Amino acid sequence: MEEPLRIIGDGVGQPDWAPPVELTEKDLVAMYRSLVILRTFDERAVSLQRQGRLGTYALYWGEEATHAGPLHACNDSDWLFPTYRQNSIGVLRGVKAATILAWWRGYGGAHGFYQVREHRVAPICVPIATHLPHAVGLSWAAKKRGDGICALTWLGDGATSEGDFHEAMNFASVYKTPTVLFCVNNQWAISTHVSRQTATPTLVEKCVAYAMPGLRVDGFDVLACWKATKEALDRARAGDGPTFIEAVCYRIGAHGTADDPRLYRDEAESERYRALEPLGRYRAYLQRLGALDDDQASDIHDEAKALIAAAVAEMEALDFPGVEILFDYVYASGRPDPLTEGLDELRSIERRPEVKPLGPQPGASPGDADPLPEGA
Amino acid sequence: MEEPLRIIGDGVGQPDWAPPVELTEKDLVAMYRSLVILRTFDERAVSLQRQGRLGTYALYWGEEATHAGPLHACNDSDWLFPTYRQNSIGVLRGVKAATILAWWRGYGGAHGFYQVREHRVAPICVPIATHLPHAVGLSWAAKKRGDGICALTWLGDGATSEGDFHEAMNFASVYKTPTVLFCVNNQWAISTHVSRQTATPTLVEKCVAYAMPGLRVDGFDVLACWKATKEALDRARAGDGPTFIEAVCYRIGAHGTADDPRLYRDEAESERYRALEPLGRYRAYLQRLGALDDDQASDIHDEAKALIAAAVAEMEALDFPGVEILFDYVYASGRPDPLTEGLDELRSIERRPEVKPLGPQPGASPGDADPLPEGA
Amino acid sequence: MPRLNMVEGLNLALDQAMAQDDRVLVMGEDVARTGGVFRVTAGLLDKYGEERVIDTPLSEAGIVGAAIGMALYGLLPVVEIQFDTFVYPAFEQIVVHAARYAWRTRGEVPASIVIRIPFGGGVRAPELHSDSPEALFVHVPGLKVVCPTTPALARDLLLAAISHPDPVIFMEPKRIYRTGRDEVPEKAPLLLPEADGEATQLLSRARVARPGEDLVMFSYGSTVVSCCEAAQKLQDERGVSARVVDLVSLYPLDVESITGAASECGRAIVVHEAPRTAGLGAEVSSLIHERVMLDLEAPVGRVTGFDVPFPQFANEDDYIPSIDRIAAGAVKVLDF
Amino acid sequence: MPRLNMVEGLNLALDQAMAQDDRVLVMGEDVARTGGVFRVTAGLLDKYGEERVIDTPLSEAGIVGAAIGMALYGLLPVVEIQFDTFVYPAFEQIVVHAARYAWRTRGEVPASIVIRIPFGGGVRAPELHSDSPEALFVHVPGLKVVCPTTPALARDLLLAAISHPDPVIFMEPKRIYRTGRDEVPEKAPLLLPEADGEATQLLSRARVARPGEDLVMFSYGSTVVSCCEAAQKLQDERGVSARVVDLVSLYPLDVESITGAASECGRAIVVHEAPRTAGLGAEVSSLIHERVMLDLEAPVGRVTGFDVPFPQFANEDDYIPSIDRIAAGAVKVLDF
Ligand SMILES: Cc1ncc(C[n+]2csc(CCOP(=O)(O)OP(=O)(O)O)c2C)c(N)n1
Ligand SMILES: Cc1ncc(C[n+]2csc(CCOP(=O)(O)OP(=O)(O)O)c2C)c(N)n1
Ligand SMILES: [Mg+2]
Ligand SMILES: [Mg+2]
Repeated sequence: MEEPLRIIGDGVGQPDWAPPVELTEKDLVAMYRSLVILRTFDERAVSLQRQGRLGTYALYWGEEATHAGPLHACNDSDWLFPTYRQNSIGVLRGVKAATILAWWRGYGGAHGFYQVREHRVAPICVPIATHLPHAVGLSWAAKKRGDGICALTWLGDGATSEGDFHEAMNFASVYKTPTVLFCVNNQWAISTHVSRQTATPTLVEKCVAYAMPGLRVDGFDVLACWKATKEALDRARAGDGPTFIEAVCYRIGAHGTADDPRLYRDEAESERYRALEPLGRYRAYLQRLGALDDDQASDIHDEAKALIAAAVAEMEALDFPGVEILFDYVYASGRPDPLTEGLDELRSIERRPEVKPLGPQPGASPGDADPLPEGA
Repeated sequence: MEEPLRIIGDGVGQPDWAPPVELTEKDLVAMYRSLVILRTFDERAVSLQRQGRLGTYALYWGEEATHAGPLHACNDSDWLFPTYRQNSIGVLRGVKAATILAWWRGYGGAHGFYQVREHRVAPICVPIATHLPHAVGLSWAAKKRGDGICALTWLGDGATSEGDFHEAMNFASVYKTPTVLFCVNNQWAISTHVSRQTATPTLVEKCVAYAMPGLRVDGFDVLACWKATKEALDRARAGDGPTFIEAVCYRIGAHGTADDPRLYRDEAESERYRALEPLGRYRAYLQRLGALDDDQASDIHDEAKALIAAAVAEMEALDFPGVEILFDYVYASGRPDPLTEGLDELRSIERRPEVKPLGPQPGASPGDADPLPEGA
Repeated sequence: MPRLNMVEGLNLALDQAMAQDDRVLVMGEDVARTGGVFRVTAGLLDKYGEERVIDTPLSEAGIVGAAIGMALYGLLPVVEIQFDTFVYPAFEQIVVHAARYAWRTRGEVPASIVIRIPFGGGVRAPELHSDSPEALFVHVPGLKVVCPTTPALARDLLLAAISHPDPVIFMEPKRIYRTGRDEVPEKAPLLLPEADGEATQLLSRARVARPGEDLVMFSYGSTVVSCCEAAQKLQDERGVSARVVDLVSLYPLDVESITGAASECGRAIVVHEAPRTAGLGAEVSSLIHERVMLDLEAPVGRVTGFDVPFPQFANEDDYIPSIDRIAAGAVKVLDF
Repeated sequence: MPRLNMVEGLNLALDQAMAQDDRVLVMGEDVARTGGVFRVTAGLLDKYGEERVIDTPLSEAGIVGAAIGMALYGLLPVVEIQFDTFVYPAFEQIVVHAARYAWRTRGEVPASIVIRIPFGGGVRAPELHSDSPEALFVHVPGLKVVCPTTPALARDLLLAAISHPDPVIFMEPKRIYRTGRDEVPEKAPLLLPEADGEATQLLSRARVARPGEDLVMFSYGSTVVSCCEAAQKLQDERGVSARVVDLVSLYPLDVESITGAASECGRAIVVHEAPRTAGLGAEVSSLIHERVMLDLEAPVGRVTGFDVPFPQFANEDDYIPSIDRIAAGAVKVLDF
């Protein structure tokens, strides 16, 4: 098995490679900023969840490079198709962080869902692999229109086992759609290790079945993720069709806040991977390059903290959604009678006090008092 | 693209190779007999359909080698999972030809369905690719039991696009189940050419995605089909897991009796393939080998004709199924109340005369008077 | 005015929609080169080309999923499922994604797709080519479900469905694809794309297929024809005047028309080909009892398919509600 | 006798079945090493090993399809779907194959599998973890559908489902997975594998969850608990004696118990969490009106989920029939 593409060394044994020539120093710092925003969001969300202010949350600590790298390789007009794991990717496209936090708080409607066309970010997809055909369809439509717009979609290692993955890959390759399928191989699908998911040693070799080009990169390396995606997008925009990218990393955290990985894996292993996490590694690299000084870095961190703090405040200031939220937007053409009748029925009932968006309490693990599911 | 494995030459340019050493002359003749039975069944079914004595029928003229070759490589205790295209494969396992004809006549129950465990032949599967997980599951169960039993399943080129194909391939390779997936690439899925089905030049390369061994053979060559399947079964029985086989041929006939291929392809091409059809080619080969003389051959043909003629008579003698057939066997545990009530309701109504199992009339093509579908 | 059968009416709708709006495209298994196994899309490839009339791989989830993505980009895909039962591989895409895209995007992006499904028995087809899955879609929030019964209605409804912003499950009763001809005014009733309100109206109204006052039969699809014949039989044999109401819109139901007709007639049956339990008949029956029970002379009856797999075709006439069964069901209600 | 909650009751059933019959195996996403996201299969891997307790790839159609194949070979797989909505990728395998295997093999080989589906809301879960798809399975011929409401019943029903030859959709109301404890007699009520008749009985009978005579509430799953509380409220506030009937078996319905209770009480409502239109409530309501309308003092009412996607969880208590809504629905029927 070939080593995955890597650009950022570890400052010890592994060498650094020069950043891709297309990237200016400003770009490099912008990418750092993205990583910091993502990290800050994630850590804050976990702590909000622990405090019972969000429901179950799917953390992505350690996978930020697989979010920010590909995103920075995109044009602003390209579309993104995230899963629950890339839940806050929209923030880097101008979606309010408060909206995404509100989604995890269990809010719907305009509180918890964002405008997708405005940001070219599809809704967060919960059912595994089922958004992949959408990304293919959208980019196929863009190709038909000759708009030069691509779709970038994420999927997990587990997602490669679903039928929808296969059908999406096949459509993309048959119609040479401008699609990038970015697979974050974090080696776990909840408790199932990738070695029990597939018989192939790598995931990238799956693209042979579709005569689709594939790339394999270090998923802890934001520049490697950037570079592979850029190459894929260039090819897509040139009319040469889709690319599958496997970004090899490790799910350092739990699957979600209700998951207890000690049940199924040796946490010493995840500790070892913790050292490879992309933010610190990229920061050290930028510092070795002389592209980021401490002041700049701390400004970025402060800015991110402020951004997320404001978002939390904004989320907490949101009115608790009224009962109308159940019936709004179900049909774009207006409420059919059964919905109007339902709303009337609901309005005639005295409403119980606001529901606390309870997730499991601090440190809680699934037990008698806690019927909370693990899945995201 | 490598040439598919071929054993039988064309008596002109392409050389003959010796038959596989494991096969005795008796085996070779037995295989001829199978081809003849299949061909006889198929031709008779088409003519019955033309006479309005069967419904729409999915002919397989020219694909007999892909049925008989793999079958002869199996042990009698191995399981077969056919599609509508291999509809009469059960006949070679002792299923009454009358039962299969009755299925096409629209009869259910004991008239039209056979005993699957007795013959180790799964029911004819109509929805594409959906039987593949069954074959994997059955052979996986056999492996768990240590019974040394394998499953052989057929699929078409079109079937490789379905999600169930992918999920079955993945399960088979992850659990190393003793399964042979025999793909008949007849280059057409109704009107869709295989080049619009997949971006890969061959289908066999799909198995790379599952780290599964693959073989590619001439689908008009019964010995090549036999040999590949034998190799696959030997590997499966040795505990080395599944194999995917692509048998390259051509759908010489229409998709089904209601299909008109002139709408979508140049029939001159199919005429060219007609020369390669497996029965005549194998017969010539056996004769070049001196393994079959004319008398033997004509005995075999006579026997097959008699067999099928008897089957037709048997089918036509079947009682037209009573209304009970609707409610029988739906539940193995007996009829729940709604079924009993339904039967009572139906019994209280005077029954209309026997329904003629009409297919399109001789030479009919879909038109105003004929709402018959094309699909099998 | 041309006299068209339903297949031709549908074909005309597609042709008119594609001519009027280049966002409309047609996609499915064998829809381009053959024009579909039922020829509903015949001729479109030649007129509109491969980019808009697409023979897809054999992959229902891929087809519907790709259509959703196209709709997200602003196209208006009309998808063909080859036969009823083959919609199931796409079930997840339909009920989890198509049905929820508007909701999940706070109304910004409904999945504006039309999924055409030739359904039901009566054409002597092999196993799994004769199912009636409509109730499954009716039960799933976020979808519109309609079913035409005449060529003219088929043309108009399909145009409306394409114009309509919400995803529409378009059930086509294949048994009557070619059995009758209508005069279909060439002028399309709706101009894409600004006719949403009108389309919504058209997509939500029942129609009276036969007038009458002693009893009403509610149905949809090919059994509407059988109901009309059963009504004639009741007229001839018992002097009973039976009304037939064609539901047309299966979700939402035209509740006012339904309860109005039930009240006026005082006796009602619901007829459909799908299995009885938890079918649409149960919904129509409950609605009537809930709202106008006091106007009824008898409980609403149901004449439906049975709770069994659609039989092998030799017995399909035993399964599909026959004129005699419908009439018997009506008599039971009349004699209550 | 151990006092168990429903999760433990289910776990005990699996343990007893696996101990008694080595054809039984458990398979699904994350069922082995973690014991499933709800821990229903906890401990089984250690006891029965990897060959019988299987963490599968993320592949619902593959799981159900493979289980069907195993059943064809003679094993008895119990499959877990991780959450309600994730059953849809397997929908085709369930409705086209599991449901029809007996029929298609003239009764020789029913697909003897159990598909366990934790379903419904109330646990503050993200989108698509709270659906109630049971009516879809009820409408499809060839399946049995059951839903336990107490730990003891959960244990007994699951054993019966495993013993039963037909495919069983086993709906587990996750909201009450851990809310109550029952004494569960250690002795299993059924001995595999020769108890078919008994299993069939157990799988087809409703039970009275609370006695009463002025009105009856029919429900299943977690809303049975809410119905009992609503009944108490009606007792306290209006002196009304309301009976609660837990349907338990969703297909087939225990029609005799249902119509009997409706006749005795003269007033009835049906309560469920799934959307209203074409839900089970419609079926129960129609059955009652069809058969015993003359015994009714008022039309049967329905208190159900709405025809909308299950909401984001902050609003789930608005969606799930609350005690107040149930009581209000009952009052409407009482005051008719
Ligand atoms: C169709 C479907 N089945 C099951 C689930 C439950 N589930 C949520 S996340 C998950 C594991 C996903 O693993 P992977 O694809 O590797 O992504 P990761 O969580 O590692 O990002 C599962 C099984 C789901 N969301 N959708
Ligand atoms: C799930 C499903 N979708 C569609 C169909 C309709 N259909 C019947 S045969 C066929 C083409 C199959 O092509 P292929 O797999 O190449 O097999 P072949 O007919 O060539 O043997 C189609 C689309 C079906 N039977 N099942
Ligand atoms: Mg993963
Ligand atoms: Mg083919």
